[in-house]
Amino acid sequence: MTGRINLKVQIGELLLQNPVMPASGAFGEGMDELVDFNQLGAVVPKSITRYPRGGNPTPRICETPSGMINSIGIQSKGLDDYLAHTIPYYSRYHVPLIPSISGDSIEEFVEMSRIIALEEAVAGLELNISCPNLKGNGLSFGMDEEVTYQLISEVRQVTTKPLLAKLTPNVTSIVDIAKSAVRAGADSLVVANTLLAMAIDTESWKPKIGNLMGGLSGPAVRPVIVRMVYQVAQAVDVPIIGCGGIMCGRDAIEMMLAGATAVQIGTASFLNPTAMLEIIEEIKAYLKEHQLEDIQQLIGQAHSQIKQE
Amino acid sequence: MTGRINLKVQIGELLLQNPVMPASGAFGEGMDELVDFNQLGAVVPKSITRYPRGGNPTPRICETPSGMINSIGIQSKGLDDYLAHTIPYYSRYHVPLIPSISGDSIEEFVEMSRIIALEEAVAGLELNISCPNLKGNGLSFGMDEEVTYQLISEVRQVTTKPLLAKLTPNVTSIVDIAKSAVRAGADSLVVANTLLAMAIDTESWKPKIGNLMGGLSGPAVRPVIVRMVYQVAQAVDVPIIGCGGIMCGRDAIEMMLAGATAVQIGTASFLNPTAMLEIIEEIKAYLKEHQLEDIQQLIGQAHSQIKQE
Amino acid sequence: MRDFRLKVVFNQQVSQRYWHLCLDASSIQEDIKPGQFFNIFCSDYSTEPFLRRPFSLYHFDKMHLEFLYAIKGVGTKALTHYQKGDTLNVLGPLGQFFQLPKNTREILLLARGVGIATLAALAYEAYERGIKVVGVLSARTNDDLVIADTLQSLGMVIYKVTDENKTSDIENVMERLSFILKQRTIDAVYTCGSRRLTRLLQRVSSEYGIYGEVALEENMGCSVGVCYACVCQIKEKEDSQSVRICREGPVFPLEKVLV
Amino acid sequence: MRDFRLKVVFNQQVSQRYWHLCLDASSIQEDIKPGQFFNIFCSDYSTEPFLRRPFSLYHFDKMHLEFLYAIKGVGTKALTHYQKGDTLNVLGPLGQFFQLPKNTREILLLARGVGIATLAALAYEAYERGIKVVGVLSARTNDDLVIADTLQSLGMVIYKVTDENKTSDIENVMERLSFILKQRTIDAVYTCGSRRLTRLLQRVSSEYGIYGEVALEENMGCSVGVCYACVCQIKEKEDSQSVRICREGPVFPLEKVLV
Ligand SMILES: Cc1cc2nc3c(=O)[nH]c(=O)nc-3n(C[C@H](O)[C@H](O)[C@H](O)COP(=O)(O)OP(=O)(O)OC[C@H]3O[C@@H](n4cnc5c(N)ncnc54)[C@H](O)[C@@H]3O)c2cc1C
Ligand SMILES: Cc1cc2nc3c(=O)[nH]c(=O)nc-3n(C[C@H](O)[C@H](O)[C@H](O)COP(=O)(O)OP(=O)(O)OC[C@H]3O[C@@H](n4cnc5c(N)ncnc54)[C@H](O)[C@@H]3O)c2cc1C
Ligand SMILES: Cc1cc2nc3c(=O)[nH]c(=O)nc-3n(C[C@H](O)[C@H](O)[C@H](O)COP(=O)(O)O)c2cc1C
Ligand SMILES: Cc1cc2nc3c(=O)[nH]c(=O)nc-3n(C[C@H](O)[C@H](O)[C@H](O)COP(=O)(O)O)c2cc1C
Ligand code: FES
Ligand code: FES
Repeated sequence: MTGRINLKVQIGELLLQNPVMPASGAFGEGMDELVDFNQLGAVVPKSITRYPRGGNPTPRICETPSGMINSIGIQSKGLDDYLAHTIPYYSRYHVPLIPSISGDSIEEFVEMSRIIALEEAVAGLELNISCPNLKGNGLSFGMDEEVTYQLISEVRQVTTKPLLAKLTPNVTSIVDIAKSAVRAGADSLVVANTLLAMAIDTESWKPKIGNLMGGLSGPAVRPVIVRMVYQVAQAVDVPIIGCGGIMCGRDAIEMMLAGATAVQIGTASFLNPTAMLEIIEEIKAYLKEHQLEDIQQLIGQAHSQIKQE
Repeated sequence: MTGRINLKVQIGELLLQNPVMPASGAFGEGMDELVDFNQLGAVVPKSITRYPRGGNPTPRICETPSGMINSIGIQSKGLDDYLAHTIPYYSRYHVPLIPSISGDSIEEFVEMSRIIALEEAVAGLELNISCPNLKGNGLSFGMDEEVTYQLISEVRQVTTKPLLAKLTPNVTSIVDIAKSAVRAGADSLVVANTLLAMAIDTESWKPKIGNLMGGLSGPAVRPVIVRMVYQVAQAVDVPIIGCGGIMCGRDAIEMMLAGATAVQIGTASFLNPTAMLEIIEEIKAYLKEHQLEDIQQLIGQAHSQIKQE
Repeated sequence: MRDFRLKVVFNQQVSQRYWHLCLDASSIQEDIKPGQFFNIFCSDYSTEPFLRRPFSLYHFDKMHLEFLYAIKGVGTKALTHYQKGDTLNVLGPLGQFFQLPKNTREILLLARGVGIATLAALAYEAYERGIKVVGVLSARTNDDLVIADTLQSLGMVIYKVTDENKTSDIENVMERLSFILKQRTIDAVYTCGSRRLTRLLQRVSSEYGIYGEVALEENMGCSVGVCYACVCQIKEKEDSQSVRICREGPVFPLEKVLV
Repeated sequence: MRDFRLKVVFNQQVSQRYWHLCLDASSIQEDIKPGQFFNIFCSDYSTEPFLRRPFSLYHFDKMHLEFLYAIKGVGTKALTHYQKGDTLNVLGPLGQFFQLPKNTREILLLARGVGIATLAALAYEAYERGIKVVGVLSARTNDDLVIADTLQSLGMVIYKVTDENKTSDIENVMERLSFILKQRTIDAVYTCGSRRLTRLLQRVSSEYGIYGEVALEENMGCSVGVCYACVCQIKEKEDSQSVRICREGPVFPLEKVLV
């Protein structure tokens, strides 16, 4: 053993210096005072919509046991502002920039993807086909195999840059959706967005979220997401990015053992703004402690453990 | 205000003295030293299978943030033993006995329902069409509208006793399944069983559950279940029994505000064996504090709060 | 702004609902201003809360950060468990601070409940800069007005109104404000802690043509401007615009907020 | 069996990994026997663990319940935070206890790790009833064998084997057992804490035709026999049967368990 530990992972044609990146919506410019973005595996800004959008009524978040519900409604300044400000801002950093795209229709997804992918600073695109807030009663594109297929294959036509499809966990079979996304040309799958949830205040009798329902994130959901990563890893050959409830290095490692090649960190950054950097350090320390040279040695190992028996 | 508080609720033709009953699998004879079963709204023993069954490999449970995963595999002594011992045991108590039935096929559901419903001591039947443990990769009858419809309508043929369909939350649209169950003749819906989940030990690299995956329960899942109760309450007219993560009186009230007529308590009894009795007292105290005479005044109130705005 | 790990100097109950927390701030180099806040992680010792909780500074100097907080729910309850010598993770200083316009000689503070803590920081700064302070402090009970006497003892003119004395209704507060504004030359007005009082002060300040500011509250996720949980609406010409309380706020020009 | 709320008399570290917890049991009327356990809620003061944790009694009398526990993970770590005067929810006494066959005059205990705590309760009972005790106690380090000396001081014959001394391997333990069984008239054997040692003792006890018992462990949910989380396999004639460790166990006839 040379003592050098390799944290590099490959997502499509992207080589990341380490597997840790932010989850869209829980990261942005305001964090640059706290986190050196150049230490991250990649940067994923908040999802962008075609046109400016005000977002949902407040309260937009509330907490739940070991988790939180959010329904922000993708407040955004629209694509023009994104091209004028957000992309140039992130171009300063030398880690891959992966914009997250949230369209109201397949056409909007295609249009935005085409325009954003043209930007040199953009390394890949995350397609947020899973946001449970956009349409009535929590529906999303990613709930339907066919729609998922159509959306991703149309976006595939307009760019050769890596496409990451962010799936919704609010489905009967995430494996079917995952297969559909890969067939349509997704280079990687983010598993997954938030679980549709609700909390009611027992004093006011009103929902705790202005928009009634929202997405549950945080450690409460990790066991559901680990299960999905495990299932999807058995079914597809593209790299999976595990996302949901990762709070520390051990949680990231659990996700990778289940089959994730990289991880995204959301809620953890609210509790601890330097969580991402600490997770990178904890992964390193774990590898050292277990005398592993390469993070690749972890990916999907829970599967081999089972086959061996 | 008379000072008398009414806790009675109606589930189909069953009048319950209060809305609190155990969730199947987290209740049984061993608790009689701790809990006076006659204080409960109803009793729901562990799901019964047609033939004796050994259950799954250990470890069968593990804990997760604000929750636990179980994969017991419905260990059961089979129907004959159930008729010979379990039903007579519960007949001693004068609260409605609701056996939970878990078949391997529609035919088994029908056969068991017919036989068990003949027992005079049986007040109603809970159909566990949602257990994620029985079939490969966590599938269950309740994941398919058509299968749900067929199963319940066939059981409906063999008994007039109240049928409670216990739905699975692991679906894209619980509303579609709920409607299907009601169309098929279910008198009430239990919303819901556990979320399919997994946890991996970062030392051994093995799943923490012998059977790989299992069902997530406890407060972590409550926001997901509250959302489902709310959605189902908007879509169907039969009483809903809320089940998932209720730990205290306030949690039960949240579930009722979302639209549940009664609640089932599972995991809470593991942390506090007298949780059910305390929840009944806490509901009473809440009603008193809020100067409400009748628990009916709570059911579904989150819906009216929204309409008013 | 950083996530500091600060030692508790003391954390004591000062009235039935209020606690006073003092942290050792000797490690903080940053400039701190009244109206700014810290987002505090209060769950080292208990199962809840899950998220951090935001608290404005009530008082501070080079060596100490002081907070005055009211017990509301799980978060503030958890905070009471910290004792001298314990450490707390506090992220800050965050947000925009109160502005004292040039040549200000006298200001009016209108505060309700925990809003009193937020405005107290401004009162102390004004006091140090020789600016006179008049305060109308509103709360449920007299017991909730613990710091009123402290401010009074510094020579500030403090009017207390409470629900228990039935003096906190809008009409009565309106009367006091009119009285003060007629009697004195108030250069700026500040408010925090109540929508009703904010709307009232908006009317009064525009009527009298006085500069005003308000500090707002909203549930927070990140507290550093990335999650858009904490927004409110601000008038921009004809239109209204959604801004972040943690970043563009919590202090806003009084006439601009839509409450 | 009930869920008692008991005061902590003391809770102290006795070696690097082991702690000794003593609770005021004056409110308990129930009969308690060695081998039984309590399911303890250790999360009043921390975010974890979610479930209770089972611990056998190490020692008890009318006034006290004593537990000896090793720090493993979140649950046992949380337990160390309880201090004199705090209260703990303990559900019990639970499960089946050890049987001392009639006319037993000398017993052999074979324990590993935390299993030593479980067998210690039996050692004390045997001691009080004038039954001689020979113990082979195995652990990682000598430091983990804290109670070996206590038992020795009562006149019991104790053999210590440890990983650090390389004396805990099966061959060496086997040799000790053979030696003991040849030299003495052991009427019954008991084991706890290791699958390997259980299998070894099964072989030895059947070879010598001595009655034996074993106390098993498994993750528990309810601890009162309703959830079927804690099962193990027991030989029944030709067949094997699944039984609950919390109800039919944790003590089982040695020759019956499939480990
Ligand atoms: C900028 C700012 C400065 C503040 N300064 C003070 C202060 O100096 N002193 C003081 O006593 N209080 C202050 N507050 C209010 C304080 O943050 C809340 O009282 C506290 O968060 C309540 O938490 P809880 O867990 O005790 O109550 P909970 O029962 O959890 O909640 C009670 C109420 O607090 C609100 N709340 C819950 N979570 C949050 C959150 N993450 N962010 C904001 N509000 C939330 C909810 O609307 C809820 O109705 C300030 C709030 C803000 C936004
Ligand atoms: C009947 C019985 C008697 C016991 N007596 C003692 C004793 O006297 N002294 C002592 O130190 N230990 C005793 N144990 C073991 C003790 O229960 C575990 O060491 C403890 O639960 C570990 O909890 P943890 O959170 O510290 O560790 P974790 O890190 O949570 O788990 C460590 C290991 O403990 C096991 N474990 C986790 N949860 C449970 C659970 N709910 N029930 C059982 N095991 C679990 C897991 O297999 C895991 O590998 C006994 C166990 C049983 C079943
Ligand atoms: C406040 C908030 C805002 C979010 N906004 C977005 C978003 O704009 N686009 C998106 O794809 N996911 C969004 N998410 C989901 C996260 O990216 C992530 O999938 C989810 O929070 C689960 O990860 P976590 O448990 O680590 O937070 C948001 C999450 C939170 C908490
Ligand atoms: C250990 C365990 C065993 C269970 N067994 C069954 C079962 O046999 N049949 C069933 O319908 N549900 C079973 N469940 C699910 C519960 O009935 C309930 O739906 C679920 O635990 C959610 O409620 P809770 O969060 O209050 O525990 C089981 C749950 C647990 C924790
Ligand atoms: S709290 Fe996240 S933007 Fe203000
Ligand atoms: S722990 Fe529930 S049956 Fe033993």
